Amino acid sequence: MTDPISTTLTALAAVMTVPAALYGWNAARSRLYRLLPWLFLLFAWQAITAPNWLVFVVFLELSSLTLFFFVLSKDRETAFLYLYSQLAGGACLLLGTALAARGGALPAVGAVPPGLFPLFVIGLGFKAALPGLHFWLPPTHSKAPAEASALLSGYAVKMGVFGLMRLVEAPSPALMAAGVVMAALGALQAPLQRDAKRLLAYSTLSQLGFIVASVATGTEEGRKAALLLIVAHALAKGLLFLTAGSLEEAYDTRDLGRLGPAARDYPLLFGLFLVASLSLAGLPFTVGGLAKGAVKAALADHALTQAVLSAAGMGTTMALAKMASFGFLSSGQRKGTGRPRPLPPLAWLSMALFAAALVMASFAALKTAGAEVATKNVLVDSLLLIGAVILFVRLPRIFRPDRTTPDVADLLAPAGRMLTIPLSRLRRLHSGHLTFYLALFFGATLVVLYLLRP
Amino acid sequence: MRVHRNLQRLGALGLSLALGWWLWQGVTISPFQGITGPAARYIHGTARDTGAANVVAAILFDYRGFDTLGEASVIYTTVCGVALLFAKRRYRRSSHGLSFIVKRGMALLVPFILLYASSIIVMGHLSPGGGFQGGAVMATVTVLFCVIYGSSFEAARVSPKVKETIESSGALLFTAIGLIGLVTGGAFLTNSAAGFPRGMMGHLVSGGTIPLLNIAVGMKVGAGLSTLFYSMVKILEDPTESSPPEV
Amino acid sequence: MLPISYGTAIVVFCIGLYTILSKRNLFKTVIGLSLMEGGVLMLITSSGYVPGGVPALLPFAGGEPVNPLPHSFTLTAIVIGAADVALALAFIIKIHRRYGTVDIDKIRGLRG
Amino acid sequence: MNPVLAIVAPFLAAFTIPLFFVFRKKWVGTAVILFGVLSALTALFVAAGGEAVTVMGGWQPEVGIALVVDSLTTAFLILASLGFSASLSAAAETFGYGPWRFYVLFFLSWAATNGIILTGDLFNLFVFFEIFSVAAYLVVAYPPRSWQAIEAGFKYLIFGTVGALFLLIGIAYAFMATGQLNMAILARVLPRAPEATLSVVIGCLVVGLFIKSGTVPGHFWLPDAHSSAQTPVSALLSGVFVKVSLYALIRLAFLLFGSADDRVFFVLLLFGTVTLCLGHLMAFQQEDIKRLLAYSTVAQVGTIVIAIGCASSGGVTAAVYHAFNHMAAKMGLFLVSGVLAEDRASRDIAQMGGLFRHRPLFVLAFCLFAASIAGIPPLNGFMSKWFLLVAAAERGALIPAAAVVAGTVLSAAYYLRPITAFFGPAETEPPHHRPHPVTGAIVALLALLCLVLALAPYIGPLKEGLLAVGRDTVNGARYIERVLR
Amino acid sequence: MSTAFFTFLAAFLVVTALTASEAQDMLSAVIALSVFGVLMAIIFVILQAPDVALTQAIINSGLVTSLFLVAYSQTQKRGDDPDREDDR
Repeated sequence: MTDPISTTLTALAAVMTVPAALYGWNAARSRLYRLLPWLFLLFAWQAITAPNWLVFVVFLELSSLTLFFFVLSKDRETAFLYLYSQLAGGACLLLGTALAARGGALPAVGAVPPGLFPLFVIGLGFKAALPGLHFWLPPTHSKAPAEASALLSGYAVKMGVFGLMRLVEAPSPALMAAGVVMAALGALQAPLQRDAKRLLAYSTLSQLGFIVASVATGTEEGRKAALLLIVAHALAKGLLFLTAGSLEEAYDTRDLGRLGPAARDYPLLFGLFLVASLSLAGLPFTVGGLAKGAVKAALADHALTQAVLSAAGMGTTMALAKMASFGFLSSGQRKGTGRPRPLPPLAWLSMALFAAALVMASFAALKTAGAEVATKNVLVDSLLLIGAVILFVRLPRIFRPDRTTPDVADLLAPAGRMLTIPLSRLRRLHSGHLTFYLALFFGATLVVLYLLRP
Repeated sequence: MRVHRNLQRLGALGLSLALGWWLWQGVTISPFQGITGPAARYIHGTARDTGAANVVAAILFDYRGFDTLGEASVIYTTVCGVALLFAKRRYRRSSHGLSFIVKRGMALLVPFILLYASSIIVMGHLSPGGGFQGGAVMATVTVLFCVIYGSSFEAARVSPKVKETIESSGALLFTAIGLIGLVTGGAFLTNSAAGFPRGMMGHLVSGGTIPLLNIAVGMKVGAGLSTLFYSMVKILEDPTESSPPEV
Repeated sequence: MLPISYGTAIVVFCIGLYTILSKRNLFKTVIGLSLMEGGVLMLITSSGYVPGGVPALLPFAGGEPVNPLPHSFTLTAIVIGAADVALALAFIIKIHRRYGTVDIDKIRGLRG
Repeated sequence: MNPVLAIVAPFLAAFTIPLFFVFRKKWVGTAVILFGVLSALTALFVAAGGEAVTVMGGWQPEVGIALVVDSLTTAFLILASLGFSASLSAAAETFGYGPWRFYVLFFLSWAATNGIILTGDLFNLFVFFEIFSVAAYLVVAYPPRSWQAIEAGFKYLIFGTVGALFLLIGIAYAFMATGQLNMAILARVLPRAPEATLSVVIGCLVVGLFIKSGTVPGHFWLPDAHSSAQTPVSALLSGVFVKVSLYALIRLAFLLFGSADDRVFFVLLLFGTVTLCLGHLMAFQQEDIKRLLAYSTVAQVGTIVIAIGCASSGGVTAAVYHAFNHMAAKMGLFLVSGVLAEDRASRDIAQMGGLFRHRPLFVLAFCLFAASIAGIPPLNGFMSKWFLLVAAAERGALIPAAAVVAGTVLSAAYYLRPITAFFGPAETEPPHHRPHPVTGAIVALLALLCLVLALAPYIGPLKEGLLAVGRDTVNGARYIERVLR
Repeated sequence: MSTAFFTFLAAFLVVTALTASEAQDMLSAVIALSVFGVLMAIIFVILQAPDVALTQAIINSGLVTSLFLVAYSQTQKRGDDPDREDDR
């Protein structure tokens, strides 16, 4: 099924995977590891161009599996958390597809009988990190290798949104609210993070909120705006993650508190970082700015949503400002790591590719949008931008990079402990007493006989 | 602990009564209007089809002979399994057995028991009896040997290898008879159609394959049950005499 | 005649079931099994009983023969029951050699 | 090829091995292998023979015992012969030919399995179930030295005997109400029986089969038996024995219960779901790798019972397809974990570190089988789960479908624990490294079977065969008409 | 056979079954089981099933009881156990 959305996403997949594969080329320990990005690309393509929901779910899960192996190479616990959440999402989608296929024919990737809409939304929610189901995103992004995080937040999450795009035909206020909550949540959490990649992860969450809100309008215009923002965010966030990865490689730490004057050591890296973050923050005339403008235009008749999204935009800018100041500009006390290690040429190449793609996307978006749309609310946007930066400078105490904020992920541990209580009782049920087993059996027999009574 | 025991007993009583009540509900007692289904065919057809006088033996060894093959194999499995469970060499101990009088008395009695057992087997198709009952009686002979003379004497008198051979060849005989039916074009275990003489009903040589199958099952069950008893009893007594061959 | 035999069969079955569920000695479990087996045997045989019938031996002198089919099932069921009980007893001997007891509550090596 | 030969061949094997032991002791080994090949070939020929009805003794179906071969029988005959030959070769390698009595029991259980699959008579089914169970108790308790095997065998025996009693009661009441025992005739006559008797017949048969197959009320023996038995035996138990009882459940459900009382399928769905949840949740907490696999078998039995409970041709197709997938994957898992546990001389998952460097191929096979059972997309487990979900959706059974899908996530979780241990660091070097050429070959063949099964929905004849099994089983009238012609 | 005699036999059978299940001492339980077998044989005769009676008499009250006694005497002995020391 080819239409503008899937062709754009297919192209985006290629554009994202090539630099990511290059970035991870020399770090890869085994040949298989080098194969993973291309495998991901293959599965992503199949998923995007899937004729029906079954093929979509199969390849969505396979792509999650390849990313699982990426994360597995770095950290086992987070990889399992990611795998279980993606399998749960896949499970809901599979169940929904089976129920939708009740008539006989496999349901095409599109609208679904109303009864199954919530099931599909939850299934896609795991993939697209809707609020409550986003617990896996921050840890996975921060522990994954740089190119995996780029692919993860750049593209994998977008496949879930692609599903939502196909699913949502009529405007759904619930999804709109979810989008808004995501944007607000991301914007609040991002500036308070200590770990650079976690900061970027939460900013992904807030940008996703933008996209979901614009998809939730259910209009063609909303979908087009969402598509533009997907492209903008994918390229910008990809580059940002690669830069953060390079920082981590150079200084062996992601903690903003201990990162030093990277701008002095790597002026070019700082330049790339600026390009990406300005586009992400929504500087007018960049693809990010245009995309955000389009989204706000699409949400014309939802004043409250527009306001919250603008505030969230400011939050993102503040977060990026924090990363810039503590990551690159601050004098920062680096604990004895000597001259930072030089970055491999391939890394520079891939980052340059990303930057080039970002710039080209900006020109393309400018050309298509035309002059008057581009300059419509330049004033408002730039004011917001500058205001955010001033706010960041005026309130240093809030943004000190020495504490992390609680999040949904912390609820998992107590929930896990609570779950083990009934499990251990179930295990005590199998106590080895033969008479007890037989008693249970005969009790169940009476239940069967009661069910079959005349 | 006491309360728990009583609670358990009460629960068990409740469960069994409920199950019993439900079984009693299912019983259908309809006034008798004649025997229906395959049984009517067996009653009227036995004389003509098989020539055997005992209808139950005709059912067991001809109409539903396949069940009996399965049936005898259950015993064969149990015997082989129990012998496997107690196959350890160090298990062989045998006692002296009982007093002299009992031993001498037993020596007189053995031929009559064997005669009685073989009569049950061979006359299976005429009067109540058959392979199972005859074989079981034959097994009692070896049980008595074990009890009265001690298991090592019993093993020396009837070596386990011989019992093993009898049992397996009995089983093979049964299957061979069945295959004969298959070879001569009919189905497995065909009786008269495969050319076995039906003979005159009531005479010893009548009923086609039924007596042969009886003998096969008799061998199988007789040798089987005695091996079963021998392997379970041989770890009973105290070690005095030399150890008989290992099974 | 028939209701009494069916009734006894079911009562004996229930006694066997009660024994299995409430007793702690392995032998009592096997005895319970044997009782349940006996109950079922009686059930099958009495399902073929014809009031005033004659044993199923061919020259039916008396008259109406009894249904011989259940007799063949009962015969098979008796031998199967005997095979099961024999095997259970063999297992009990082996278990006793290992655990030194026949109390079913102490034989809980495999759990969880 | 006359279907009865599929039963007689293993019987002949079982009866002649003792004679070989007594007279030609050194030929026992070759005899076992030859008989194994003979039995497998006979079963496959009978399966290839296609639809056939033969009555023992040449009588009419109502009088004698009928053996019926239809597509469902063919499928399970193939499954049984594959499972038994794999297990026989693994056993020949691990035990050698010393314990010849084990092989006698092995062939008896093979004959009984073929008997259950082929028979068309209810009492004959009970007799073969009895041989099958007695052989199973003894095969589980095989090394009389190890107390776990003895205790597991004893508990399996008590449960199995209670199950056999329930089957016998069901058959007695069916006979009491109708006087018939041939399944085809019973299927036509039983619905006219009085209501109370009908509920006893169906209730007892269903509960008896629940024990034999290991569904929830009667599953307590399964984890002990499958984990305490020797490796080839536990592979046989999980791969074939469980499936045979499920075959009987399918045959009786669609022939006798379907027409008589539709609530049976609700019971099957209910207990299938409970079994599935219990199996997965218990497997989640296991430390011993074989007990983990055993509880995973309980969960898969629940999945198949749910498939049967969907009461549609799609449901039966899913059940048969899942039975094949589970046989191929679970036998592989048991064989591999047996070899790995023997290397590590312990079955505790925590101590199975670093086995990937030690036996890379076996560990990779373990991952493939685990992924297949858990239902990771490209593999066969996912395919059969999809068939099952469609069937469940068809019937509107939401909760069972949700349970099956949730089971995927949970099984992925508990299968990852041993896998991560294998790939993890090893504190000490594994003590043994006995070569296992034959087991390795079997594991490779099973992996190949898994991949072929994964492609089954795309291979014409295989897909057509599976759908035919579903169609033929569900329409009982065709079975009755063919038997009584 | 008059039903009165049959009811008496049935009652006696139930009493024997109860003793077999409730007896404290194992020997008396086994003997009760053997008596149960004999009574069953008699009832089978009353139900016009001679074959079954013969089998029941020989197997259930004969061999099974002897196996019970063998197993019972095994479990009384506390002798040294060749099995115990070498199981894993």
